[in-house]
Amino acid sequence: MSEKFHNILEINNIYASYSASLHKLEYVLKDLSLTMKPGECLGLVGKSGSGKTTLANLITGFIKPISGKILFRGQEVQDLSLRQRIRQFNCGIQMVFQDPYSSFNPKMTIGKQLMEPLLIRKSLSESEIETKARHMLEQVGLSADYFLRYPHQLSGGQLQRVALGCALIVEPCLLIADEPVSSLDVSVQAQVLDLIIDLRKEFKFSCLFISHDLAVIYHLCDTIAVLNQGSIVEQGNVEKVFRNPQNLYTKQLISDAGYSFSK
Amino acid sequence: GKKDAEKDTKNTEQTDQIVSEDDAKKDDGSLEEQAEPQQGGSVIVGITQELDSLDPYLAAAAGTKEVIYNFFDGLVKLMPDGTFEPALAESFNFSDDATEFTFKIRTGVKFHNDTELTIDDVVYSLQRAAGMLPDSKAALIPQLAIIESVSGDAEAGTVTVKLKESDADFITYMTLAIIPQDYTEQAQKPIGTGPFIFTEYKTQQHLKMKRNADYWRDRTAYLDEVTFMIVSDADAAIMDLQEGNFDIFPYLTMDKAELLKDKYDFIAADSNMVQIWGLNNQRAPFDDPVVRKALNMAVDKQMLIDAVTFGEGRALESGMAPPMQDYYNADLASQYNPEEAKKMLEEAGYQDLKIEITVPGDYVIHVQTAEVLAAQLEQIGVTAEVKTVDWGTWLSDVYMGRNYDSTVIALTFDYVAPATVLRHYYSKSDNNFINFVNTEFDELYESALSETDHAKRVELYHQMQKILQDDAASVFLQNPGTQTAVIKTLGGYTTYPQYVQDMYTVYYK
Amino acid sequence: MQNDLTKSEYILKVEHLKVVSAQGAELVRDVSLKIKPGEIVGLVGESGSGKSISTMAIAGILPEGISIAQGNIFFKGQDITRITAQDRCKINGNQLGIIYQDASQSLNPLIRIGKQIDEVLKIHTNLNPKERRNRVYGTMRAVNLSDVEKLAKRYPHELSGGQRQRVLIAMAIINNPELLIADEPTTALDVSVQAQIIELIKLINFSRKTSVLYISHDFSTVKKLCDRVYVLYQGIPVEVGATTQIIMQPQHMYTKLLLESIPTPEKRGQHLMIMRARTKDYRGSATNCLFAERCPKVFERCRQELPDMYEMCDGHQAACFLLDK
Amino acid sequence: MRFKRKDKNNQISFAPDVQRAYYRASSINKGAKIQFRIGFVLLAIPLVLFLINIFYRPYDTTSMNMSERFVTPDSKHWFGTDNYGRDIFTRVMSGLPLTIIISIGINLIGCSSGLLIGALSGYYGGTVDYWGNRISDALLSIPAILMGMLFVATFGNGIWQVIVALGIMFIPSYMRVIRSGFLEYRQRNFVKRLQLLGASSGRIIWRHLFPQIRTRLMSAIALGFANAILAESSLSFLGLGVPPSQITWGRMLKDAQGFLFQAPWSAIAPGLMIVTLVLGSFFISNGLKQISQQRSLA
Amino acid sequence: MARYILQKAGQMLITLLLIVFIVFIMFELIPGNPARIMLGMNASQEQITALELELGINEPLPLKIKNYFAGLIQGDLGRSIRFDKPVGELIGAAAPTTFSLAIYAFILIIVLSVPLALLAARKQGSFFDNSIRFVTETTLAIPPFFMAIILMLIFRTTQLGLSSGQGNLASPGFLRQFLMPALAIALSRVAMAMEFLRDAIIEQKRMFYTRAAVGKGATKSRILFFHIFRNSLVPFVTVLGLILAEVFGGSIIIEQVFLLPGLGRLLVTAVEARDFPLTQGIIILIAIVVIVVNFLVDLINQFIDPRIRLSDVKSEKSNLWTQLSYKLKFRKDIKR
Ligand SMILES: Nc1ncnc2c1ncn2[C@@H]1O[C@H](COP(=O)(O)OP(=O)(O)OP(=O)(O)O)[C@@H](O)[C@H]1O
Ligand SMILES: Nc1ncnc2c1ncn2[C@@H]1O[C@H](COP(=O)(O)OP(=O)(O)OP(=O)(O)O)[C@@H](O)[C@H]1O
Ligand SMILES: [Mg+2]
Ligand SMILES: [Mg+2]
Repeated sequence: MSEKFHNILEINNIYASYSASLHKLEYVLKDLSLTMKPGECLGLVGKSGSGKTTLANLITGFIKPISGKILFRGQEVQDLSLRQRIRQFNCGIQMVFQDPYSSFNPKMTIGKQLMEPLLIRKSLSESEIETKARHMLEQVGLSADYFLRYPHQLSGGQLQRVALGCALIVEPCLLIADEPVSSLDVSVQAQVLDLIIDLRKEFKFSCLFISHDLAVIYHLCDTIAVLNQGSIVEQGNVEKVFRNPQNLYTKQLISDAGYSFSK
Repeated sequence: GKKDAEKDTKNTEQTDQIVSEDDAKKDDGSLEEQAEPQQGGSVIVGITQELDSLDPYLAAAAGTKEVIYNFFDGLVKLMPDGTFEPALAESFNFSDDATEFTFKIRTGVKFHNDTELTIDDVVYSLQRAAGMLPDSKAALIPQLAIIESVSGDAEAGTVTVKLKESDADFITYMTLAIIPQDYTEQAQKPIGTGPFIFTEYKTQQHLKMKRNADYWRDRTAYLDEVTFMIVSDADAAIMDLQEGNFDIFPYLTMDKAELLKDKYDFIAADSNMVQIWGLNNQRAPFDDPVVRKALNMAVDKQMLIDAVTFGEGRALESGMAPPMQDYYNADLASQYNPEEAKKMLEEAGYQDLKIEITVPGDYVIHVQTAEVLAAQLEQIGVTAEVKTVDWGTWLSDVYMGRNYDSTVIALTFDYVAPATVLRHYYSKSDNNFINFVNTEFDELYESALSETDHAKRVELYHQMQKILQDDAASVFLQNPGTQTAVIKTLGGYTTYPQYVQDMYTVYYK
Repeated sequence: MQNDLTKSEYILKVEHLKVVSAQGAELVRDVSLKIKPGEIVGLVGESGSGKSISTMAIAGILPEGISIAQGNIFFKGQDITRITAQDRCKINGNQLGIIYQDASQSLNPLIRIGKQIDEVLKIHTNLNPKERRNRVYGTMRAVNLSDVEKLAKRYPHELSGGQRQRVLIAMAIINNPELLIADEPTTALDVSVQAQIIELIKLINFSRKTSVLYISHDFSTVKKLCDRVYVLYQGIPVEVGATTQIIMQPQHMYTKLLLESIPTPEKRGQHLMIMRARTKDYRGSATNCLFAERCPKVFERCRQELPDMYEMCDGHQAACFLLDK
Repeated sequence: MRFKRKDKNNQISFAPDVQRAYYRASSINKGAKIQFRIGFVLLAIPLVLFLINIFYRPYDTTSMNMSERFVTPDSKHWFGTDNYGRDIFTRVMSGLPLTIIISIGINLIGCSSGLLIGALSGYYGGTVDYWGNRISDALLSIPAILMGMLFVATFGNGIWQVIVALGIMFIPSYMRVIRSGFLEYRQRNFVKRLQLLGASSGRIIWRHLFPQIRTRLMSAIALGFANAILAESSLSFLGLGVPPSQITWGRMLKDAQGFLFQAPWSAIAPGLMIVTLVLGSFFISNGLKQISQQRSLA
Repeated sequence: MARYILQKAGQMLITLLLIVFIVFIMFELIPGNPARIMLGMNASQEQITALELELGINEPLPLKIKNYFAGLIQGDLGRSIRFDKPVGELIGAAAPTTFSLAIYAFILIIVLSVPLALLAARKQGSFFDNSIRFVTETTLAIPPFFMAIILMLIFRTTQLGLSSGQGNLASPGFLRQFLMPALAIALSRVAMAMEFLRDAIIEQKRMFYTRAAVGKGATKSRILFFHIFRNSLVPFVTVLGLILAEVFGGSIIIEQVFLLPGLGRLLVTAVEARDFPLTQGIIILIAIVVIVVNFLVDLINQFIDPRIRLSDVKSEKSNLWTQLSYKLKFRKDIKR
């Protein structure tokens, strides 16, 4: 990776809205700025409806901002369509969603779906792709007999692991995880978190981790960004922010979660 | 050969029988007529066509004409036996070369709007129909296009019509409705001098008329009110017929008579139809007279009549229909001989002949005829594919475009003029849709038009019919008889050689 | 009422409850639990362990094809497993209030929420409309909903998740029930709302002396709220005890591992998981320790017998052969 | 079916969350099976008749026999004879293939065009969807008779004219089924995931979205098959059906209408055949519908 | 709301334009000359030319379309060729019959299907459920015209009794007179309506909030009427709307069989006569009915289910125009 850019992702003064009518334009995101260094894991917290998913969609290109700039690897991408971004960055951004069940084609085996990303790009032969996919399945901690199973035969945690595999098989430089563990129960959540820690060591991707669970963020992330009413109110090193929150809203959030760093 | 002869005699016998049966019925009718006609009452008549314009000159559909007939009188009136009697004209006479006709107009006749019939009205009517009014674009009644001038003489009470060329049939056209001058609402509320007065018309539902109490003849109509109910077809109305809800229902087939004979009398009438299997004379293989002849011999007309019209039809051997009285050439013999037909085709080198019969699907009788024909042709090794098209398409593709193999259709005539039937075979005619070309026929046709002597005309027409048979212009099938159901309490229903529903003569017994 | 209470010491006593589906799968295998008046009892267990099904069995609203195969449920001394629909109507909503797991699915989307809360009063009391309205508003305020007049006229989809959950709570407590069952009332809500709802349940328990059965898969909230906890694994309680006992000294291997998989500040960046992942969902009847396949300390006996509850000290019990010394 | 994944020792090998759907589904499944069974039995009746007809045909279907017209049903003519003395039983037996060919043709056209329009408007939404909907609205407002007449009048009446005309009329309903399915699934996260991976729209539509609606579509096709038979008979009633030389049940029924009082049996045989075939398809469609419902729960 | 109506009106206009063009093109393609059809076989070429001139049917297509729209804007649907009457008048005469019949049949459908659906949904898969469904599906499987004829035969209804009546809701004895045709229309559709309602009720029964209502202590009947029934109405109303639009368009076959002077029969006559203005007029009316009924269904559904938003704003999102205007609007916002 040639480091021509300082930040892998840089978002400057972004505005975004869903409403079609000009007369009552409601901004979901207002004047939002955010930076992310290569290799960093950024935790994004915020209340439900504060615009976390919207931000993720902006970065991936599913929706376009009304104004503002998004720089990915030093290049402006806010005006590029999804297709153009893919052409330019070659699947540079991948995403893992909250609901593991809707993230998979229910009529296709897990193996096929793991192979699909590589099949789309047609760079390898089919047998090579299959070995790669099987290897990836192993890496996410599932035995080979899951290769031929259908999504409904897997539990949520297992599916979420496959989803990680699907995203990482194309070797993205940025992974966006939109509440990947929120729908899982504690023990399964622990499995997925462990997996992410392992995979990050191996693949060295940057990660935007969205969650409303501060404990998870604290466990996993290097830096944290707090989203409130459409803009980032605080961003910084996780430890620092948790120990010494500057923003009132952040303080409230941390005390609600019951974090007390008396040390 | 022998078999044929037998069959032949059978056929003629049968026709005779039918004729005699008819006579018997007519006798019955006259017997019943002695039963005292009652004044008053109302009847419901079923008709199977939507009406179009009610203006007698603009009305195009036959179904409309037969209804509005009751509102109007012509200068002459067609009688059941095909002769003409003076009506609004007290008398008429014409020049020997049949180019000038003079009518003496009856006085004291009133239109439904209480104005009196004048010479001007008659002149106006004729001029309007002939397209001679200043604002008219063409003759509304095409047969009248030959009128050169119409002049009225108020003093003498006469109207004189001059023709561009002689036309012996001209008098038949003078059944033309006479309408009041400058009345503009004829299309909505027709006004004439007829025995019935228009009262109400609702599209898709009914047309109602009431008795004209001021009628000029010695008696008014018997019935007080007549309603013509519009139904989509006889099959759909069968339930009502069984319940006796209609008093009169024309154009039924014989099989229905079986079902309804408890409640209805059935009055048979010759229809003014010549059903033919028209062969496109310019298309292979029908351009070969041998093929046409063979096909003529292959068709068992009696079986066809049995199957389609339930025996109520007369097999034809040429293009004229029996109701044309003298003009009909009854001497032509049947040619049915399938073995011979098969042989002829084989000898001429036609093997596995495949032909197409295009029929208007709206007319069940033609479709069924085509089906029966196809079945009969199968026996002489000809495969016929029946193709149905809708009426509008048939008219433009088959009739006008002449783009077809063969078709089954009935040629009808609005006037009892033999020329209107045989016109279809005159090579210069627009209506020669079978593309028949025979110079001899053309000559005969032209001379018959100007011939005023009845006997000579009859002879000419007989010759023409012979040519049609000999040359196998097409396959002439039948003159289908139609049945009119008349409820048993009614009497006096009269049939004419023309499509009309004359309510003037109908009465309650 | 007083009579009923004196008759039995427990407001709710479930004995050997077994719930099966039409196909014969055992969804709840052998659940026994007791709740004293005024007590808050927690029921913890992973997803699919049969928490919600047990609740439905208590309320008599099991879905089609699922039925109680065995066991009794005593509500204030009365066995309510086989009572008529009419008797059931008298208990539900009146003496027994339930907060359902999924608030968005538990409210009729076509009825204004005011009306839905009001319905409980309409069924069980004969107050006049005005009194009812006042009480509805009062209860809504009691659950910390603001601007209640306006809110009452809204439809469920017009509320936020937190508001919906509170509406459900209002619905459950409006008739001052003696027992409140709260089935994971805080999952799917964000942290700040979660904290508020926990406070609210505490308050209700405190002010109205309502017993609470609090169901969750998350120890962090249970810790704050409950007096006693039952840990459920695959339809069988594996450990019971006072909350502090269980959190401080978990005895069953499952409880231990479960507690360890919660991310805490101390474990930042380290692996959480020692417990093997569950691969199969076994729904036949239990003949051995169901946790055996995942237990790091499994030994022969675990695979052959079903362990009983072993009591350690007052009320702290666990079903593990390791305790059978 | 798919959901039989319960082995002997009662092990079900999938996750608890999904199990819920399974239990719900398996109770419906029983109903679906019954529906299929009835459906196939009903469909088998005309089919068996047709098979018999291939090997044994008691009478000729076309040759006419005036002496035996309107024979009431007896041991010689099981369903009697028609107005030309043709054996109705024989004709009914041989009427099956054309009836089915027409029905299949109609659905082929309706389904393939509906699939194209529906898939595009469901997947792309927006302007494409807007125009897709306008076209289907317009088609819905145009009566089938006009369409039938257009084709029959322009090209004469034949089998393919009927097929094309009715096929066009069948487009909107297919379009709706497919569009709603695509609308539902294109919002799923897996589509988003594929888009992020750079999958082409064609690939997503065909390889990923289409399989999702396959059962639903099959149910619609079974229903469409039944409706096409009915539509063909209605068109025949209006005189726009197949030509008289071709035997379909709709045509036979129409022909029998004229003799309903003399020979009611001539209508009963083709009528019954239509009802059996259509009812059979209905049942199969219902069965498929249930399966697709239970799938969508999973 | 106003916005929604405007949007719907726009859609309607576009659909109408599309339909008018389709019909124009169809009439260009269909062979058949209205003048010849009216005058019949015996007419001469001159006569036909004269009539064509009179009717103005030989004009080139663009001119025809132009004239038609010019008339349409003034609310003039033209003059029927076949009947020689203004199209508006003809439609005005035929529509009441069709509409009254449609409403009658519609009421029958509701009256029959609601109780049946409730009974069938009581226990899914029960004998009663299955037999009701079998019977209704059988009615659906019978070709409509055959069904009409069978009904006529069974009840020995005659058509004259029908068509002699004034044929609309206002006339006395309408209910008795029109029972058979209305039933013939209704029967095949009862199955459809019932099936939808039944499925919806069964689905609602499975919903968790229904069980939650039991948890409140509500009685069975209360749950059925207060919770289940209302919630199942949306699909039912939608299918009823479809049915209503369909029968409002005139049931050609039923009108043909029962000889009713309605739009369907008028349409058949019009098409057979290649009566272009009349056909166009009827189809425009049918289209308007379809669209208006759709609109009503949306409105009612929104009333029943507040979650349904009238204007589906989201689908317009990708519209380029909105994208552009965002930017414009945004500039303004910034400056403020
Ligand atoms: N497709 C959409 N159309 C219109 N509004 C939307 C759409 N998606 C989201 N919104 C609105 O935008 C706002 C932000 O939504 P978003 O999904 O980004 O929140 P979030 O932080 O991801 O919430 P959660 O934690 O619940 O996932 C919300 O108010 C939501 O109602
Ligand atoms: N309607 C149902 N039909 C059949 N089985 C069901 C149904 N609902 C739940 N189950 C099964 O019953 C078991 C227990 O489910 P239950 O809902 O009680 O779990 P839970 O402990 O509440 O889980 P969660 O934490 O996810 O709410 C699961 O295996 C589940 O698959
Ligand atoms: Mg989100
Ligand atoms: Mg639960």
